[in-house]
Amino acid sequence: MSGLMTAMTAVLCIAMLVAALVAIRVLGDKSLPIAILAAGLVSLLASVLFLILASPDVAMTEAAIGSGLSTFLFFFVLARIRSWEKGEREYDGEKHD
Amino acid sequence: MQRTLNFILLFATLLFFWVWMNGSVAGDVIIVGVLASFIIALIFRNGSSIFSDFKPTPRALVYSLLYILFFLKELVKSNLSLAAIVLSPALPLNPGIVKVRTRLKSRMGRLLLANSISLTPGTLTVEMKGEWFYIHCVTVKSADTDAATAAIVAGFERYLEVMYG
Amino acid sequence: MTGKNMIKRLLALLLLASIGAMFASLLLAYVPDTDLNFTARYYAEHTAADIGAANIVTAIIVTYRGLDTLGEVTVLFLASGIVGLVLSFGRKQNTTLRNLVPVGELLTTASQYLAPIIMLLGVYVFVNGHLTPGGGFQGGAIIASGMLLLLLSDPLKRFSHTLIATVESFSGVGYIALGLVGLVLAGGFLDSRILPNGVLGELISAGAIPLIYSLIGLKVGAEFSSMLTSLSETEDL
Amino acid sequence: MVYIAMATGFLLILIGFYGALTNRNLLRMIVAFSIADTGINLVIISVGYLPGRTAPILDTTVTAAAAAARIIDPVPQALVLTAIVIGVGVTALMLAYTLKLYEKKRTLDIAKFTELKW
Amino acid sequence: MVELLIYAAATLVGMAFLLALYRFFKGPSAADRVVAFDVLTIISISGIVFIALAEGRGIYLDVALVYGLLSFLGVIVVARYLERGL
Amino acid sequence: MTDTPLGILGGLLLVAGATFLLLGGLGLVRMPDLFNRIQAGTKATTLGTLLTLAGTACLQPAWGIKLLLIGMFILFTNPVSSQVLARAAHRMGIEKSPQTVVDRLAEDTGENS
Repeated sequence: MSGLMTAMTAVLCIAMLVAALVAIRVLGDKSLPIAILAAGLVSLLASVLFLILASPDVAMTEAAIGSGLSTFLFFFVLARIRSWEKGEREYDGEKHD
Repeated sequence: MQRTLNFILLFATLLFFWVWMNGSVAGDVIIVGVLASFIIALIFRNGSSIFSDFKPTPRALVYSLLYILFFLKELVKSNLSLAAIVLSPALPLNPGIVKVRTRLKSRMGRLLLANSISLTPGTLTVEMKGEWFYIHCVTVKSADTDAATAAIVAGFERYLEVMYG
Repeated sequence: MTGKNMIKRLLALLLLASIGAMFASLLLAYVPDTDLNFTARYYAEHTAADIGAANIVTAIIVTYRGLDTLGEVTVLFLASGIVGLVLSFGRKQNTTLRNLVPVGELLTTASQYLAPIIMLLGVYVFVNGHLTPGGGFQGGAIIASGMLLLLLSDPLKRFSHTLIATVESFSGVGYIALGLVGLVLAGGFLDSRILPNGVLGELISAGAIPLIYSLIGLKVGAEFSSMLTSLSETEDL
Repeated sequence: MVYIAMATGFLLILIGFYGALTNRNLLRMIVAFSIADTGINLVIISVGYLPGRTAPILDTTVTAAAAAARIIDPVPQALVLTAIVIGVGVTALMLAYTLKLYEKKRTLDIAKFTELKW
Repeated sequence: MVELLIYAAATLVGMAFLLALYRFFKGPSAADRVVAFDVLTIISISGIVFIALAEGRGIYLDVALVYGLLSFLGVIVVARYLERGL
Repeated sequence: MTDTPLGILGGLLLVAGATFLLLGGLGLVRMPDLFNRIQAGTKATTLGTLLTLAGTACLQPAWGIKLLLIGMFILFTNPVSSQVLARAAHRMGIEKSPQTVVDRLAEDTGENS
């Protein structure tokens, strides 16, 4: 069944690269929440890829951490910054260039 | 008294899940499970278990079995109808958010009702306010509250009312 | 401004191109091994008999390279401590609490039912670390995720700092103490063979590995939780 | 399969570096760093992979006697496992500093932080 | 026969994955991308089960367990952020 | 993985589940607005995943217990996330498709009608 695995790897890799490119705004949307979401997607898909590469321990670590914790850390900081900016204009993440 | 009962129920639920996760009832598994469940139940002593509101009558047990069957039937049926919509080239949609009424009071019953409505495609719980549920439908048959209640809620509520009240 | 930006971007691309060429040469010259190397072969052949753990990665983390893991846990401890310290500097005194959009009923109810089960899954993962994939680090992260669910269902919730600190220090002290016991009774610091190895594949086996990994799990969980709480408390007082 | 995964890992590292070098928003730089982090982990894991073998966990399908012929290299996995956890700690640290910097300067633009320039 | 069916199923899952990825890439709003993210994680659970099946190792299912119980957290975090509840 | 009747049944269930996953993906792309996308996307994929799990349980009966647990977790967590997302979207005032006939929630709360 290694053909199946190779095809799966290819699909996952394409998805990860697309998500990473969205995250650093080479292509796609320019807002910061989307970038963080895309980075979370990269790490969730990386966990499936780790499983294909026969390392379930690493896959489980990445799934447990990438799914909630790291996304939450980013969004919490973003939310704090947004609430401090209350009264100014809506935070769009890209004020300065 | 109520708190002790709550604690015991939560402990039993956790132990049940522990055995299910491990898939074995060997002695060491049970010992570790009792310890872990006890500590977690102690931390969450204000929390509640899935079975806290369950009415332990024989009728409720029969009805929960019937409920699962009914739910699975609805799940497959509505998935097929949604598939027909997605596959048809014209996308025959008629979306809208309708308001329905529920008689359920217990938290678990309401959670199960909202989840069941959300899981059957074509309907999606958007907001719960007291006895009113706001449901998004892909095809609105009738915007009237009573008619929508009869169409969406009544089927599940019949079973849930006996189980959780 | 734009010209300067342009030059910067060009320089960045140049740098990346050189790194990329390096990577490409690495990739083209790479040939996968056909057999295990010396160290891996040793681990593969001796773990089951020496340590009694079915999961070889766990055996490496807890016993063979136990001292490294102690370092990792220390780094994590320092990171969480510094996060708390940095965020507590010059905290504003009289900011009003944010008026947040209230949480829906469904999420509160569901988190109440789900959080204990998530915690139980975390315990399952680190207790079974020597048999199935997973272990202390994963279990700790899952326990912290349970905390995160509680925090999401009530953003202004405050966890008991003393509980988190107590769990953290007790598990840390216990971890070191087990290591010292290993130094006295068995081959060296953090040697898991202070308890009998038992039968391969049973829950209570592999010496002290389940115990050590549970302590690591509790410690990691407490550290992540304290990170979460110190981030979520940046604006009150 | 190993080659695809490894190439993706290298590309992710490059993408992450590119994002960290060209963006001036601090949060976006941290996002880019975490992507590069994932890429590095992917490369290390794919170095440890041996074609046609399976995970280093013994059970009924992989017995202890046959382990040396059936399993892949467990050492990179042990390394990456801790690296991921430490990575989250580092990310949290960077985010805490970012929050503090924002509180002082009310901006996330890296070009506005000029105190340490000479 | 069974192998053939597994291959067919895996192909269909891959196509579903690519469709959801298209929606993630396309947007248009942030919430649309979150929906696509949710769908991608659910499809990934099927993917994990397929991997376990192909390798014939039941212990891989533990990863699916963690994935299934935790992947909804990410969606909830983003949704709460978007509705200004964080 | 042999051609026993149970194995064939498992394979067919796998294909059925994958078909539902594909339908979910298709709905995600084709539907006109966010709420309909949530409906098509997360619901059809839930049934698809459940059928995949059932098919796997037929192919490897020893995994049945754990697969059942995974299925239950999915059934419990999935609607929660989609409901929270739908609620957030409604509060944000996401544009609804012009075919929408009625919106009682916006009428009742008086926002973004």
